[in-house]
Amino acid sequence: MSRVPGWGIAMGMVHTFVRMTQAKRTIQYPEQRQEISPHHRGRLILLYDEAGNLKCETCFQCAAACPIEIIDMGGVDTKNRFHVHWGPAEQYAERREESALRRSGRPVADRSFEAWLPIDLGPLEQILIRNDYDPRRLLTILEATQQQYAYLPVSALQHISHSTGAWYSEIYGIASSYPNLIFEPGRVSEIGLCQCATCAMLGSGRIRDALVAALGTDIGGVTADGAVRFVAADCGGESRDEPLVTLDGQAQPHMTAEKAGRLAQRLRAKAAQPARA
Amino acid sequence: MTLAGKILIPLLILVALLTVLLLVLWEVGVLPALIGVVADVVTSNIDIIRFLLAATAILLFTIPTAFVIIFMELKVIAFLASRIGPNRTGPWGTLASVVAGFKVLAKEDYTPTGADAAVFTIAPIITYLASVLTLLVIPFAPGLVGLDMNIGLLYFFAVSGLSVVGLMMGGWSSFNKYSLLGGLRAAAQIVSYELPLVLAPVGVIMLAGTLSLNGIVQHQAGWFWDWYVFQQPLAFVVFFIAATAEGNRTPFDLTEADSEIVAGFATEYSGMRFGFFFFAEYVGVFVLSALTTVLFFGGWNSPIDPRPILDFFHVTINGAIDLAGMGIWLLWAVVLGVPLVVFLMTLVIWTFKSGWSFVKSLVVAFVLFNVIAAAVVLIWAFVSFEVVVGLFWFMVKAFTFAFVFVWMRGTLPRVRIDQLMGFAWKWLVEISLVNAFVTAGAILVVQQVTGR
Amino acid sequence: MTDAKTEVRSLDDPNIWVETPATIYDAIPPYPPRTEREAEFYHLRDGEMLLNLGPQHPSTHGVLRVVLKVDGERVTDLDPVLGYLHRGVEKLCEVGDWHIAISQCDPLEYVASLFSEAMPVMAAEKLLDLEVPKRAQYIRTLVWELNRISSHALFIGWLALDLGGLTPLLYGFIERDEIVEMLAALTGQRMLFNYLRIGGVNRDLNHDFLSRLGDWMSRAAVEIEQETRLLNENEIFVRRTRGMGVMTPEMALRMRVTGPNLRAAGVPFDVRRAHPYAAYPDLEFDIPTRSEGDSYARYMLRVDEIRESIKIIDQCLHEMPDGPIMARIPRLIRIPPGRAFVAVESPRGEYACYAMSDGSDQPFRLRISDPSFWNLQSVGEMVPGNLIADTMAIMASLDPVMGGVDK
Amino acid sequence: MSKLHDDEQFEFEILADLCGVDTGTEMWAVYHLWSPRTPDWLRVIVPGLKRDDPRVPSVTFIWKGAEWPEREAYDMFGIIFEGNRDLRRIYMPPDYTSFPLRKDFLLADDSARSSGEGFRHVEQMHQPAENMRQPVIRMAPQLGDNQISTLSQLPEESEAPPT
Repeated sequence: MSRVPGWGIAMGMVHTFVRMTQAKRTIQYPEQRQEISPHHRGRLILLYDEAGNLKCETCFQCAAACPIEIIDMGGVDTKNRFHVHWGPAEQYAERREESALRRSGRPVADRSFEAWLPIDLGPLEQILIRNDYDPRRLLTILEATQQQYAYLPVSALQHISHSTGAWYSEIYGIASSYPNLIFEPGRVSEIGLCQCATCAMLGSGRIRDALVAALGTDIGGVTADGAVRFVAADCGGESRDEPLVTLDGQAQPHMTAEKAGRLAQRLRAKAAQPARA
Repeated sequence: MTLAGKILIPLLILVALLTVLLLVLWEVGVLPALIGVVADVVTSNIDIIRFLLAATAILLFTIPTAFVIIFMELKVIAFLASRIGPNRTGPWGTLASVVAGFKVLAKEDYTPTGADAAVFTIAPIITYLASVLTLLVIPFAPGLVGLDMNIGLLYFFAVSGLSVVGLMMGGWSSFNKYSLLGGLRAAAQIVSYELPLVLAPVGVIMLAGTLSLNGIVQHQAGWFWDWYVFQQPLAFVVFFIAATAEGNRTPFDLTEADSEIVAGFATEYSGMRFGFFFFAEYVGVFVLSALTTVLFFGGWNSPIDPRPILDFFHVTINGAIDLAGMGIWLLWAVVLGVPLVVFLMTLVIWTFKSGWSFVKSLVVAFVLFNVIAAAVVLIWAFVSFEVVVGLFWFMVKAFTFAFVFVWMRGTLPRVRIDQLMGFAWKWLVEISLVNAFVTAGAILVVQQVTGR
Repeated sequence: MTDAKTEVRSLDDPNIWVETPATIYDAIPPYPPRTEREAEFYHLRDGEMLLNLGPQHPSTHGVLRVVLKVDGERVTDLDPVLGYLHRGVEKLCEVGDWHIAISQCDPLEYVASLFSEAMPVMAAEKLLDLEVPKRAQYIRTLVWELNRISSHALFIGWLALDLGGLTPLLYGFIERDEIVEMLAALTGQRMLFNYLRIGGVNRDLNHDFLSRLGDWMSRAAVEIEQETRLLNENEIFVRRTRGMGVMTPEMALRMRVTGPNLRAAGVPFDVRRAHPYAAYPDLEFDIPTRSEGDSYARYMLRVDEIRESIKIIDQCLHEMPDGPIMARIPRLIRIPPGRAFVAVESPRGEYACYAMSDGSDQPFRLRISDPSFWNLQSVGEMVPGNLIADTMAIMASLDPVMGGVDK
Repeated sequence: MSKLHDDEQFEFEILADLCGVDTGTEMWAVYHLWSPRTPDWLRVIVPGLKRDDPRVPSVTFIWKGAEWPEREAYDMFGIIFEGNRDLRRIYMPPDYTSFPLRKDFLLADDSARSSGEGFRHVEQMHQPAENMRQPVIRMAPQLGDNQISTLSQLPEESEAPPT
């Protein structure tokens, strides 16, 4: 550049021309392969040592270090049943606290396994007999179980699927599609209030103020003790004679401001005392 | 009945009927009269028909050249960056650009919602025609020129100026801020580089005395130092820079500067419309390199003038062989001679290559025979016909310039828009004007001295 | 505001785009301006146009949207919009434990991920006040410098590509591929290495790595000269970068630009010298600084830094001590409560991290301050007044990596 | 803060880092200062910002470069920096209502701290657009004699005559 204005450009062109004549750097992929070093950790594989047994003593280090926590470990026991020793983050998060304790051999109650603990299936048997084990009446059976055990324990669901013959996943699908059927104890009930123009004229504003006073949060919030959630429902605009107030999805007839307040207090009180059975 | 069947059967019936009809007409005497009428219509306005033929020939000729240049660009840029470039589609990757052409044909070309459709569709056609029609005037070989107009150079600049209109229309009509910017940049750049592009060859025109490109090339006959580049070096440099800017090639490719304004005027285009823009650019590269060879590097003149050497050796070459005279011998050669030679070659190959089966060596021999025969014919044509020699040298020079265009694209970064403008107006126009005056003065001085 | 909509409608309101099919889509957001800066930016004087250098633009390094207020070709004002790559790394680090924090921080500065990986590692070591063995310190320095060279090689390629040159990028990638293949032999990954551990390094040097390093070192200096010779004296490149985005030292400090961009403005500040860490105290190398402060100075400075790094690697290899590569720490570490502020000199600047621990094995707060985040701010200061083409030159010379900016 | 910056005895001209911290009970604003010449550094913590309305004077008049970190602290914690001309959300969409990095903003899988039901505990729900339909549940068909009242209709409720 110092000497002649075009010099830098010319030297650049010469350089590329020289590079053009030199050896190329690409390799023909399917025919020639780039030698990947043996230490490459790209492949997520379970290693076997030369004697053929597994090079893993389930120390869960990889599950601990995995940022997206997708590594879970399972094995097949002697009776050929598949067991998952570790689950996604929820179980992992709780278990990590006591992992040293667990490995110390002392029996430790594991909160997240409570869902699998066996329960007394007597009352469930009665419900099934009343519905004569008919898989087509699953919803009634599930609601009765919920009534009985205050939630749907996994062993209850398994027993229903064994006895009625319906698939476990199908039962789970039905149960999970209804908000009033829940899978863990200490359930959260839900009050919905519609605020569209028609309901507003019919008095949903007053009901809302009552509910806010009773529950302590506005729409979308949860009460401090986590018992009741206040959500926005939607009547879809069809002509009605009173505002739509839903409890766990079920519309409540003839709802006024003070009745809503009393309902809220009752729900919070009910949640405070322990669930039956 | 397969699809082909559905088409072929009726076709065959039609052909049979037609032949019968023609025979009947021939007997009746109507057909010869008809042919007579057509003949004198053609003879009366021969040049219009010649123009139409030339135009279609040019249009058909540009497609393969565009493919060749696109492939060359892909390969050369890869080689510059020490990469291998396309080598999978077709032998050694040669079909890469053809496949790209079909892909562009197959793609759906939609019109964006806000664009005004009429202008949007016509823009690429204008750009493509502008760059293609300029080939009509370029003399490829002594006889081989589309239309030898005596104002060839003027026609060339006029038509290539039209491509700006296409770019502007494309940029304006595709309802996208980036393409608007691209269109405006195109207008500014090409218009302001039109001036040096036209002014630079003024020296050449004065030297050659005619505007017709054929005349210019004939004036550059003889050894390579008779070419105008040695008499007009400055004009060549200015012309070459202006040509890169005219064809939107790096370092002046601001109209579709992909790092600044996405794809410039061609942002909203897809499918065959984009194909037209794409081909227009590469035909433009070929046209500009062809023009540089015609104006400065003596078009189809070979660097060495063979005549004095031949006279020295008293060798006269008239390669014309009248095939008709051979008569029956020609028939024998084709029917018996060719298979005989091929059979001999298979024997030779088969004995050396014991591993191969007979059939394989036969095929190899046949291919080898074809290659040799083609080589012989080419050399014979090269020696005996003036046209083939001219065409060969023209193509060699044109493609070296195309290579230089592509080489620059691989190496140089892009210039900024105001530097581009400043360079054109502050430097190129002045140099070309000075060059024109200097050559005029030189011609006058030479005339005084030699008194011609 | 010419056509400001009065009522608040959220951007993901589906019918927002239906009602204006024919009207011109403009970059003016449908909600009223929230601050006076936004109001003043979206108020268009006559002759001005809002141009979206959108997330899909070819020359933004990653996903960055810059709204340019353009008068013809000249940029009068610009407003970068971030958040396209935001994945809440700090929140994720607070959920997982310290080991997960390391691999969470890898994709932050993905071009030189060893530096962003060093953040949780060094912060934890400082909180545990753990003494990392000498060999691990040297290996870390060696690997950092290799990563710096590969990142700078890419920088040269991107800068040239943004100015239109095609081949420097491919030369840069050839250079980088060699280094990355070498690091793959050592760390096991080509890009997101996940190689550093709290208290040391994951794997010791092995033959495969050392042979490739030796082979590369023998011709490294020559190749770097060749790469940069193509651009150093190229008139067009120099004309495009000389005098672009000039920064005076005071302005650089005020705009809090870091790393090579700061040193290009004339402030000789380098974390490796100011707050030495790992093996840097006992290595002698000088800090290249330039005073012009424009894009060309930033480019030349990074070329000098590559030469410096080659010298550092040489010294590291010669003085590599033996010994363990990992300090003795229990598998489930609970960091004692405390606060630590750690900084590393990454290819783009000072990569800092402020870590707080509350005694459990999850970090209480892991604040990561990425150099590209600070560097990108100065774009708003330097670009107005130049042409659109220059915004590319200036942004490329700052070398932002959007993974780090958006965290 | 300006005294630290300009006073030649301290010479803290480089703002190494500026971030917000939520300690569960209150908010902090933490500044780290470096000086380009001497190897010493300083950490300035502004504790005691109330959780519902954290306010801190801005430092953008000293360092113009502090604008984005302050925007980020506002976006993540809700700390309002008075004097910052451009205090708007930097990462989150403009109509995002809650502040993600606060301790009470719990991720679904942060079950180590969340109360177990794993719901995203957002202070104010998005203003749901009018046309977002909430699913209205159809009642299961009642079954003749052994009708089982679902849990939703509480016993006291059904006894009281419908007024």
